[in-house]
Amino acid sequence: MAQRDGTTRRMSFGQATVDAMRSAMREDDRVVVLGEDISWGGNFGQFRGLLDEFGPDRVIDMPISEAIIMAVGVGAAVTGLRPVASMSFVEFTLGAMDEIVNQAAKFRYMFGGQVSVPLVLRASDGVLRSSAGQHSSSLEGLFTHLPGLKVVAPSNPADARGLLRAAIADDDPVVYLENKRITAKRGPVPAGDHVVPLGSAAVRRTGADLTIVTYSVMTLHAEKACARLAEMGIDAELIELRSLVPLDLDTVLSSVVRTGRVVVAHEAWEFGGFGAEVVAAITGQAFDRLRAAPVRVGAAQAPIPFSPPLERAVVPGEDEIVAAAREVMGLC
Amino acid sequence: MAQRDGTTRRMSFGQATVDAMRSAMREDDRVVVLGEDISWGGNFGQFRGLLDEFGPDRVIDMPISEAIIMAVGVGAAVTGLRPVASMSFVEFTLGAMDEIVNQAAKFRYMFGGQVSVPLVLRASDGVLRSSAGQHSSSLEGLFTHLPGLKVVAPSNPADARGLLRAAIADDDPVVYLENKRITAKRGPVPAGDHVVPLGSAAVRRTGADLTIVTYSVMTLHAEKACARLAEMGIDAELIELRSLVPLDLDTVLSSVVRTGRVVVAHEAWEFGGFGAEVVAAITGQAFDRLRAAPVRVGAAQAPIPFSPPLERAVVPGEDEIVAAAREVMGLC
Amino acid sequence: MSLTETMSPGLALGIHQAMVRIRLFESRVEELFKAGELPGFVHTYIGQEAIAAGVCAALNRDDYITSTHRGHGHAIAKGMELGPIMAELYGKATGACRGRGGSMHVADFSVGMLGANGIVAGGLGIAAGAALSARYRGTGQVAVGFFGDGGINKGTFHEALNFAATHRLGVVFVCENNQYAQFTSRLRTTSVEDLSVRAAAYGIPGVTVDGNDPAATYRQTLEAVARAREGVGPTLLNMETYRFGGHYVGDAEVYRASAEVQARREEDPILRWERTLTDEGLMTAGAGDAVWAEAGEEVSAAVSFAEESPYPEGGTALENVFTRVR
Amino acid sequence: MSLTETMSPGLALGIHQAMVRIRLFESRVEELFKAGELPGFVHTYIGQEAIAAGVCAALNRDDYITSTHRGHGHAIAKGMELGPIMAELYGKATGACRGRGGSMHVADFSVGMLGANGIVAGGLGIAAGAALSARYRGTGQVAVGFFGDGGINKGTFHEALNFAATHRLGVVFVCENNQYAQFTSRLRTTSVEDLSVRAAAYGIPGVTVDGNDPAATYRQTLEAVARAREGVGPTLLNMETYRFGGHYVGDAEVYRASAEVQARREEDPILRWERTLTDEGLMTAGAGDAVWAEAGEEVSAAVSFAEESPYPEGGTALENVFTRVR
Ligand SMILES: Cc1ncc(C[n+]2csc(CCOP(=O)(O)OP(=O)(O)O)c2C)c(N)n1
Ligand SMILES: Cc1ncc(C[n+]2csc(CCOP(=O)(O)OP(=O)(O)O)c2C)c(N)n1
Ligand SMILES: [Mg+2]
Ligand SMILES: [Mg+2]
Repeated sequence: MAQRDGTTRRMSFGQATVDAMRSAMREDDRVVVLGEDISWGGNFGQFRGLLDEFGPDRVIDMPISEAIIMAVGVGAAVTGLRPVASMSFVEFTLGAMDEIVNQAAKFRYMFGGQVSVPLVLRASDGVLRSSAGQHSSSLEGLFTHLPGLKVVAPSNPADARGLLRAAIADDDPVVYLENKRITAKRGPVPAGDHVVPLGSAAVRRTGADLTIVTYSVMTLHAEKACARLAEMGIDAELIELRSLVPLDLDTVLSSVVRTGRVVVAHEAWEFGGFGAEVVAAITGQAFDRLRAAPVRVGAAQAPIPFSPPLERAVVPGEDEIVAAAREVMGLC
Repeated sequence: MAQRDGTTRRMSFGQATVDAMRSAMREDDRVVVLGEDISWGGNFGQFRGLLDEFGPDRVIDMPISEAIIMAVGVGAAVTGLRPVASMSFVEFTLGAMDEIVNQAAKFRYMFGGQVSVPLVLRASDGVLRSSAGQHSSSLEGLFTHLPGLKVVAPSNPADARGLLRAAIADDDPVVYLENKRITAKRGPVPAGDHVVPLGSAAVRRTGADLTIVTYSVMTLHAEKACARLAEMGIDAELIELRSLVPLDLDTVLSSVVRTGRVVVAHEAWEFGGFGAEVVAAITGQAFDRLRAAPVRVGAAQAPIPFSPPLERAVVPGEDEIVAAAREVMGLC
Repeated sequence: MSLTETMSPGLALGIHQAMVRIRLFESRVEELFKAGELPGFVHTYIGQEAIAAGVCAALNRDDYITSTHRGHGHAIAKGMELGPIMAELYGKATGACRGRGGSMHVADFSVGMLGANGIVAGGLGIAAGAALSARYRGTGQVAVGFFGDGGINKGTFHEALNFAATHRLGVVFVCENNQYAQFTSRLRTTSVEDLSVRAAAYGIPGVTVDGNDPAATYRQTLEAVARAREGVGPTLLNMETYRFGGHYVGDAEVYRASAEVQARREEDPILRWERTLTDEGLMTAGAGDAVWAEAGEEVSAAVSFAEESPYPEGGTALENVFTRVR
Repeated sequence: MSLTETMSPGLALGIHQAMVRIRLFESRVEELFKAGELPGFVHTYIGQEAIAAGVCAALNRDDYITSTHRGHGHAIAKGMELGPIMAELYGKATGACRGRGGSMHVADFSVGMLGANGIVAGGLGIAAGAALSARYRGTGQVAVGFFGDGGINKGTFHEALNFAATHRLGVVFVCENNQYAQFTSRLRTTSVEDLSVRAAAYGIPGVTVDGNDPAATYRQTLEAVARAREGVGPTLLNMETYRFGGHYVGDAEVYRASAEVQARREEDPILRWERTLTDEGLMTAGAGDAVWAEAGEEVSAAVSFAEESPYPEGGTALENVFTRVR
């Protein structure tokens, strides 16, 4: 975690994504960026400085026309470019769902494999200081259900960089989800040009008593929860998925068969969320090794409210993970 | 099942929905219908004859503008009407997701309860004789995840009528999903004006060995599967959810605690589908009573292909339910 | 044309009062936000007051408006009380939406304010639906859909205008053309200079209006409302204006020259209107000051109301997702 | 103006040939579908042949088109072979999309046919993206986005035209105005009579074209393509036509009078073009017959090819969801 120790640099999650964009754009001039306000760096600085280096032919300010941002991305992707499309708040993808689901995700399959759609959709999700009902959601539960889309959700600058590199290099449409609360968080990033392959989970902490499976901002909460659990004498293993599709179920299962106890946590709504898939998959593959019912942690089933005490009541964090871990350990 | 036995009439699922619309529109002149081609009955005859009785002020042919069909529905709903909006193929809702999710579903909550959104969205889903990638999906997995929407998916004419009556009478937005393969299927409908309350599952068959949980067209496959299983000496209990949100988990659990074995089946994609929620919820609530891992039946993770042998390979039916039941019984 | 030919002195002064209330409310919001008193983020209406005030002066209390992310001005002009708006911005239980909505979702259906909306152009189809409903119910109500120069490129603009025009619905589409969408000049993303030409695509009138002159915003809205009420159909009004502040409070405004902002601030619509009122003999200098003072007190009272109000209890967070649970 | 001033005799005859091939292909599709030979549902192009043939005659092989649910005519005119199209309609492994797509998703990227599309107006933004890409790559390719009179009310039409116009992209937006969207006359859902006026909203030329005259569809496309290739920007062409058959094969057509259909059928674009060619001395009666005969044989060969081809194996159903699995 040194400021600069020869092998790592410290930067924020957001800077790490800019860094990945820059490397990809230098390496391959087919990479172009489409999004609202990106000349000015985008709403979260995710594109800062790219205009200066790559110019307006590659960094294209789009009108407030989310459907056409995606459609233009598809048209460009199937004719030789590798667009990165930005939707700033993930809710705005709801205005482009036809293009994401019926076009981008299905083209390769429907056309019998004659074409690929190398397209990255970057979108910022999650709550951030009372952004209220239309600017706080986590929608990975929609994208992961729909065949033809890959979905990633990193939690730290190193993975932010490495997964964005992998997403841009991938020949298929990838939804790249960046949680708003971690955009500014800093951390070490390997100095070289590293890539984190899609579909590989990371074991963040080894432990014998239970397995916590999570991703995105919840990883940070889970790390703190693990420390608190350790003080209570509970030794949690922490797996960060990083990729949701493809899903590295092997890494999850090899932990679960040892611990027999599972908590699956995400900030998205619990009901019908991606956690349900993880729980159902684990139950299906490792039922005999489970010593207790897997417990899910997710948002309560309400639009995200504005007022801080309400937001806090709906959206889970560290406390809820600790409580779930105690529940799965039979301690409450 | 008599043609007309004094207490029931026979009609198709589609006719039953028209019948429900007609009753609702006669009873309450705030009920209006918005959709493409509905003057001519709609793509599946779901609105046949309504124009003649209720005229063009209440049966409104909409342009091919799905977003505005929903937005107009919301605007009308919050100012005193009770619109029924039609999207024919459920994939077209993808062009109206912002209006469905960010507006219709969230208004009541975001505005602090000062207004309700009594709006029904009717959409036809599922495969029907090779309708291919953009006209064959089942998307309840999206709607059920999003707070503020109620979701129903009946399988027979009686429920089609009763649930549509309940949906129109409800003060909240209800997504009413009608599978294309059952629209023409006929069955008995109670002669009086019956309502099936939202949130009540039905036990279609009692059995001791396992519980099959399903809804929509899969109910028909499951009924056949139960008959085949009975011949094999396996006594399945069959629960048809009918409503997905609100979900009648009590009825499910009271079966599962007896049988200890569960199959959850739907035509939608298995990965991240509504079945994952049902399995996760059952596992969470009745883990100690489970004798085997619940098994899911759903579509394979691919866009729905056109060619009949491929479509059959991706989309599950009776055979897959039988196989899943045998699996959960430990017979394979 | 002298002012009194187009509006009564009372109306002219009422518009002034509305503009001042909006200005002071928003200035206070800006201060409060910078001081960390308000959660979320806020988009203020400063500089655009002549639009909300002029447009809403042409409406009845039971007419409808749909608003945008920049909605406080619309809420005030349409008749919402300042207290519940301010309390909503604080996230308090006494807020207009009981603290559930915040700045981007202020609403009061009792005065026809069908909601600020965090989705650009999200209100246009809703306005069309409200107009459809009003016609069906035979109430004579009309609906105004506010949106921005950025919103004009959203597909829903097109779908809403086509539908409303086809059915000759009583809607007025008011584009608050403040030249920028977030950080991006409209000239970079929009294929036409004069946004009113887009009306031609729907066969409806499109008028470019001086959005900093309440006499103009009022008069053009009045004409459009007359067409709307009579069932002639919708109108597109392109009201040219400028936002004095950043896109949101805290915006560093790197995308526009401060000289540009300065020049535009000099055309302050409130000062301009005060000059008009004075020139026409409708307002004495002292009377103007009294309006500012009174509005200032009202805003302070709203802040006190908000500050003294309780936050909602976390335990109530799941109320009102549905009207009835089943 | 005599025909030979605007196009070479070879081109005029080539257009005729393309129209006949489409007509006979589609007639056969109709028969096959009614006989239960084809899965899915089919929308035929009969009556609109002058558009696909005239438009695609103005394009190079490497130019792009995006198509609609009614896409067979575009596919043929853009240069796809009949065999793989027909095999695709049968759902055979030798189909253009290996049986995965069917009628609504016929595509051949090698001839610039970027796909029929089951979503109304779904191809317009994709055409804009292809044009953006062509300009970026400096290839000089242009893109044509076909859509229908029903598609003109979809938000994506608006978003695509605004974007393409703002960036002066090389796109030609071709509205095949066949008067109906499914069962609904365009007059019931669209606020303007002449669809070409919608171009004004984007500051681009909009031209209404006799869509049953290939000389007109060709000439107007050629002009629009010239503007597109030179970077002047997009054009909206409103090509008036009529579909002879129902919306899909099997449509009972209760929504239009058979007299109307009959009258329109008498303006058959192919017969009309044959008269023109004969009048201008470009075609003798016998030559015309030979074209029909040859096309008929080609269609029969395509049917045989399709019939003799195997269905895909169920076990291959999960191929090509992704390019690589991780
Ligand atoms: C559908 C959608 N896309 C993007 C945004 C992010 N956003 C919020 S305000 C805004 C600019 C809106 O510009 P304009 O319509 O001109 O209104 P103004 O802010 O100038 O009042 C953008 C892009 C959004 N809220 N909704
Ligand atoms: C987004 C969307 N909405 C509705 C439909 C159903 N649909 C298929 S074709 C069609 C009519 C299209 O009319 P038009 O654009 O005029 O094309 P035409 O069929 O006349 O060639 C409709 C409504 C669809 N495919 N996609
Ligand atoms: Mg603006
Ligand atoms: Mg048409």
